[in-house]
Amino acid sequence: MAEMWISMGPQHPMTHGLWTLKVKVDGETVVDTEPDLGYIHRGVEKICESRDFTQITTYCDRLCYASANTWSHAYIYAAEDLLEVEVPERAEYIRLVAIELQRVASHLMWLGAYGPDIGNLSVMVWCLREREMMMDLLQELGGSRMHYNFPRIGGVKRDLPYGFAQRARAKLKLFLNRIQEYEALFDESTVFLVRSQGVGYAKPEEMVNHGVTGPNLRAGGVNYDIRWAHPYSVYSELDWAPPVERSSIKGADCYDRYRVRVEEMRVSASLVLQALDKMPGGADTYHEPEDPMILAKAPSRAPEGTTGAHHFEDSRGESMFYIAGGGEGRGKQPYRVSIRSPMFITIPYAAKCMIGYKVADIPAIMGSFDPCIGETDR
Amino acid sequence: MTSSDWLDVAGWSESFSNWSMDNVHDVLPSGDIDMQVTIPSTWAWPEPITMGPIFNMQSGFASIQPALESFMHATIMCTVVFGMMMTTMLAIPYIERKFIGRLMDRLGATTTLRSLWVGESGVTAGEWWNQLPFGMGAPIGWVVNALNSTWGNSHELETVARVNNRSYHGYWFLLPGFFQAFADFMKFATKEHIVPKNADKVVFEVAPVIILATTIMVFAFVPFGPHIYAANPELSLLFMMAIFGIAPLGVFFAGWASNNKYTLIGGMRSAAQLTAYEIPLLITVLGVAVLSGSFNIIEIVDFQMGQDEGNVWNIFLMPLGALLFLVTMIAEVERIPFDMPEAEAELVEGWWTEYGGIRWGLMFAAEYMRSYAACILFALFFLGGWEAPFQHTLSNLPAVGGIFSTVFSVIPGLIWVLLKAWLLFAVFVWIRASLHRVRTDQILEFGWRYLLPLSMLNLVIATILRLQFWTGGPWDLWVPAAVTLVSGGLFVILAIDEDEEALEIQRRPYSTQAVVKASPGSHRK
Amino acid sequence: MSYRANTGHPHATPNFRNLVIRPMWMTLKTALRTIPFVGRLTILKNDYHGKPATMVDAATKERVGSDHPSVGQSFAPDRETSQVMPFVERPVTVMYPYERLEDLEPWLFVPGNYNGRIGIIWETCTACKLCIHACPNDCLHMTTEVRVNVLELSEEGDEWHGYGSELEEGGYAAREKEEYDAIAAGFDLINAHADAPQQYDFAEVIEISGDKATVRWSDGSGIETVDSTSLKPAEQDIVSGQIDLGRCMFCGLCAEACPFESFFMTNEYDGMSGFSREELWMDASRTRVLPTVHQERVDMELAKRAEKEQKKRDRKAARAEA
Amino acid sequence: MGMTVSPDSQKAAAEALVAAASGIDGVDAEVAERSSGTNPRYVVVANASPGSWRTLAEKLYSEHAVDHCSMVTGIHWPEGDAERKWEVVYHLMRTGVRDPPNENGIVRPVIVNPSKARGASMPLELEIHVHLPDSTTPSVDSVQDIWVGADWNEKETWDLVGIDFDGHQGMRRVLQPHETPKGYHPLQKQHHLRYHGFVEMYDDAQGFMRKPADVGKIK
Repeated sequence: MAEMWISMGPQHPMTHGLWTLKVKVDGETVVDTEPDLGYIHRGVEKICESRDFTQITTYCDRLCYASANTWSHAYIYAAEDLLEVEVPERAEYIRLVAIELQRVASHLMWLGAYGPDIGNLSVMVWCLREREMMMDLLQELGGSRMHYNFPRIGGVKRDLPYGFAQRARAKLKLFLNRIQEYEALFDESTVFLVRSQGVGYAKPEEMVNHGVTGPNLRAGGVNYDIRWAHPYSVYSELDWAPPVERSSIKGADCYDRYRVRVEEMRVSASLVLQALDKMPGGADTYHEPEDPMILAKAPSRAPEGTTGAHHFEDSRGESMFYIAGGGEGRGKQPYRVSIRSPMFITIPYAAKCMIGYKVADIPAIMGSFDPCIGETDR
Repeated sequence: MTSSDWLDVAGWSESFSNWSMDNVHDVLPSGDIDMQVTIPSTWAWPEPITMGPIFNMQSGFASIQPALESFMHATIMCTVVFGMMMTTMLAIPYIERKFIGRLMDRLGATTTLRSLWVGESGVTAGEWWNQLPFGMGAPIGWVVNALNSTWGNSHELETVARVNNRSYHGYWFLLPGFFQAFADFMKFATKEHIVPKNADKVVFEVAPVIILATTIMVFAFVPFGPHIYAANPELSLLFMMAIFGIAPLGVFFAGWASNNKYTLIGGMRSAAQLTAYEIPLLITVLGVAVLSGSFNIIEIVDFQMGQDEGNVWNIFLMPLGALLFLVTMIAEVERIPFDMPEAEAELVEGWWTEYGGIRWGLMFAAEYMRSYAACILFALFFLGGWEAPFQHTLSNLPAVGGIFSTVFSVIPGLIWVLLKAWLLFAVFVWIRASLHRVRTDQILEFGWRYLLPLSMLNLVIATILRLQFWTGGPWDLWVPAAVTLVSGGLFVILAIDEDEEALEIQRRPYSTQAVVKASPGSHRK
Repeated sequence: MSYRANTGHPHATPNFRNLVIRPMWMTLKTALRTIPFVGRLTILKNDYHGKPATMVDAATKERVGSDHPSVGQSFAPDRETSQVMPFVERPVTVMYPYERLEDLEPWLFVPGNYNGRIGIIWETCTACKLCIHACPNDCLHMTTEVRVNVLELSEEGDEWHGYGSELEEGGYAAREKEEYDAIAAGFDLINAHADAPQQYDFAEVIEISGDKATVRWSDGSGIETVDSTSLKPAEQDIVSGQIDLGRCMFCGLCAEACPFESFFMTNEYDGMSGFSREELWMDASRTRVLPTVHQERVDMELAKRAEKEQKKRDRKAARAEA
Repeated sequence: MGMTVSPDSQKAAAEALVAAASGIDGVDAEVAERSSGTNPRYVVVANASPGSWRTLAEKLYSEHAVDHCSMVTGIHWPEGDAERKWEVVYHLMRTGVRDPPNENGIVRPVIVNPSKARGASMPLELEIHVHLPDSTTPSVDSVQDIWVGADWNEKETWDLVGIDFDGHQGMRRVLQPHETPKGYHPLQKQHHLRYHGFVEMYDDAQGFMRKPADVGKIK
């Protein structure tokens, strides 16, 4: 068979979003790949240069639409670093609850999409059924189902509603039971194991050099996690450890990346349960939205020359915001907002990892890296 | 004496066509009709020339009457079998939709705990029976509460199912959604037919014809009941398997002709997979023929029924063969887990992508027909065709036997064949809901490396059973019992219990193919 | 289902042993659980369905007591059909425009804090334009006008005299035009081609000293010092407000920015569609929220204004005596 | 317990790195104390001259195990003083990630406890500013071969901000359509967002009123 270029995308079931993967195929084996991104480049960095600091949060929700909370919180930490704001303890706990619930929802969305990538359709429906529960909880906090606009500079928009802790505990316990049902369909199905083990190898040192971080890196047997190595928020007060998968000698393959994310869902669920118990002021008390317990006073202007940067553990890797202050409106707007998208750097590496495998492995490998194109194109 | 029941469609059609042909024969004028013309001799030709026949309409007709009768009989039987197949096939998509809806728990999210809020605002789902006029619904309410308290969960704050009565879609016995497949087909028939620009036009049109024709011809040899078959040649099994194997050719044509890279890959995958699984399938079917001693499907079923002394179904004699037949048939009809040619994830629709309208609809129907044929064949080969389960033992029971035998004689064999086939299709759907898609090279490797030797082994077992342990009449009881127990035990040992020390080491094997390690720029070297 | 953490799943070796059967058994259990009475068998329960859900920690439990609705809850089993008529299947689909999910299943209500269509109480809006500046996508548009409050026109003996506001620096002032009465008397509004004669000249008050006030006339005729008795206080009022729902992303920043409790995010999710972008421009009538909907917060706001007015009046009275 | 990185050992590690980095001429580094939620964190902030940037990068990678390039940001300062018109900010990280050892065929995961990390193994964040004088084609040395992760970030920075990277193979537009005109880099300050503050009520901004181009043509 002569080698031929197949273009997979931009609308393609494998791409989980809008991008093209040009694949050079010799028969069934992949010989060369070339990703082509930028289809939904909305120019968020340019828009942010003419918006106030609180308004930018709404755009950061829409960066990666599968995990909106993690992205708006990443921006807020960088903005608080810029404006030097001290966040009250209770607000940090509420933020942790929101971030970890969002991480569980994002991983469930990934697991639901990874099933049909390899052929099993019932997992999609099961995972989305659980994600509904997480979205109910996040809707109580943020007001809508996908984009919450929940964090504010110096704290959070509103306190936990009445009965939130009870419902959260019940739903998370049910979810922790439900994971075993997914594992029966994935871990205990020879077909899945044969399709995912030994496919898409990646060594940790090579991954770090290529800028790949997050669950994809931890699948290689290294416990590097921004919440662990550079602790922020109240992660250091809770009892948890980043899940690490024991990969095969040749490096992390699709199965390890799947295992790490399933473990991470369990860790995040337990983090939320601990945070609800340890919440200063108790999870069942309620404070008015502007209460100093949940929102600190924050300056709205950043003078010329001030900068703020913060690394953040997003559900797909290390996301980061770098903000240079001193834009128009005498500093009310930033001069430059730079966004590090983990998937913008991981997708080219995943495309390289596919070389040598079969056409049928492309969705398996690309799906295991959990691409989210909203954040990739910004 | 071959098995038979009152639904003797073949006999009726035979007698009807004889009766009608005889009537035609009697209606025809019986006298000779002289159409001779004689031209008197003239100078040009000495003797007078006589031309034209003297014929008798009746005797002429009598000579061709048997051919006409068999032709009429064959047409009637073909239409009856095809019509029966198409109507009973409507149940197949219905089973798929309803069963997979529950397997995938897709019927509405009542599992989330949002229903926790039930009771807080004092709202409970309405008791629909209270809507009935004049309080007629009250007794239903009592029954509900009684049954619910015995079998149901406790009353207070019961998690609520959606009980408000909105079943204007019809109760289950009205089979809401049964004719959805029919409506879909009509929709396909009205859709536009698009031929890709520089597709291979002729092959593009021929491919669906090949697939559909061969699939329908398979049903010519599949008997639905002792007397319901379109054709019953001596070697019907051989014919049927031969025709069943032609479809991959059409699939490959379709893949090639659509001038689309994805369909090309899909077509090649399908060709490879179907050829790889044709051989184990044929050997397994050969095993069945060997065990039942004949290549005629009706005789195979009769052998299992044992000419009214009662005999054991082949599944108890050849469980390995049944499992192999199931796996190879799933691969033949390209359902998950052997779904590669039509893999959504990377090939979108595989070799179907460029077809639209009635051609796509027909090929989709052909795929369901092939699955339906596979289920019926499994029922005929292994589950004793049109014999009710335990028919012989039940009808010979001392006291109750009479009732059973009358009941079995009332129910035509066709019903049992259909029930078994639908049950088999439910197993197909169950497998579809729980397994992933195996990669093409792994399918081929699994086919050549595991299925082929296993089907050989199955053939060996069948021949040994047939030669050594078969004593002319029905099997003596210990043979099927021994075979089933041995294979059941093997299945439990092989497939159910844990292999502790393998789990201990947790050593994970590498994939079977040698892989060039992907490093940046390695492909450019 | 014990497994050693971080060392992969106990059954992760891809051999035929026990790995093809488990997923099929799990999906079959999910299906069997949905059959009404068969579904209650314990082997199908996966050791957590139907078990009581311990959702509250000890402290909350004794505080809440045993009759709280959340106490008796149990994990909902998978999809469960009706009770007695086992196969009465209620169709799952909700025929949206004709049936609503929140009517059919009252427990799936749309929560109160849902960011649906915006709702504005136009009566208490003071045209301060804070919501316009707060909106990231500039969806809110408002046209305002400087007017003299009707309370200023009351003479001495009237019932409502004395409730008008005072001239303030930085506020607006209005001076009656002399020839207004003559022109207005002869002006036929319906047939005239010119717009109606203006009654006042408006100006921004720069500073007030004693009874002199320096004002800048807004018709561009420059700054002038006039004695403040001839000036009446004026205020900026809203004429019309629109929101371009084609651009709105329902983030809720405008509702938070409004200091006067007249901007809310209702939880209505429908009725915001149109066939062109012009139809998505919703004016006051489609974004109205009646004050009675948020009666207590509107009363709170009006009480705050009245109290501020009272404080101003006491200060003036105190200044008058001193 | 979650890991608390001991602030003073992090500060010590940062100072050691700063001392080493300032050794190169044209580089002045210092430790900045930043807060993140509840824990203080010490970041190495350095200003490198365009000439010295490449040597600093190689030194950091080889000697100080700075193995991860997190982000490359390009900023355009049109009103800045003469030699600071363009700026490239590199965010690097020392992650201390090593391939897990292989004991007779089974991999033993590397579990690092950051609160016990000391000196060279302490995870650190670096922020390196490289200021460029005004020129129509500002350029910095590329670090594509040191940290491959910076490859697509450099492509994006050139694509959006217009700062070129000498020695970068396969420089192409990644986020913008391939047919974007040469020299058009949207994040430069002379390009303004048309809509914000631009009081243009409705002149058919989305073009819904305009007729499609092929109206009237026979399809």
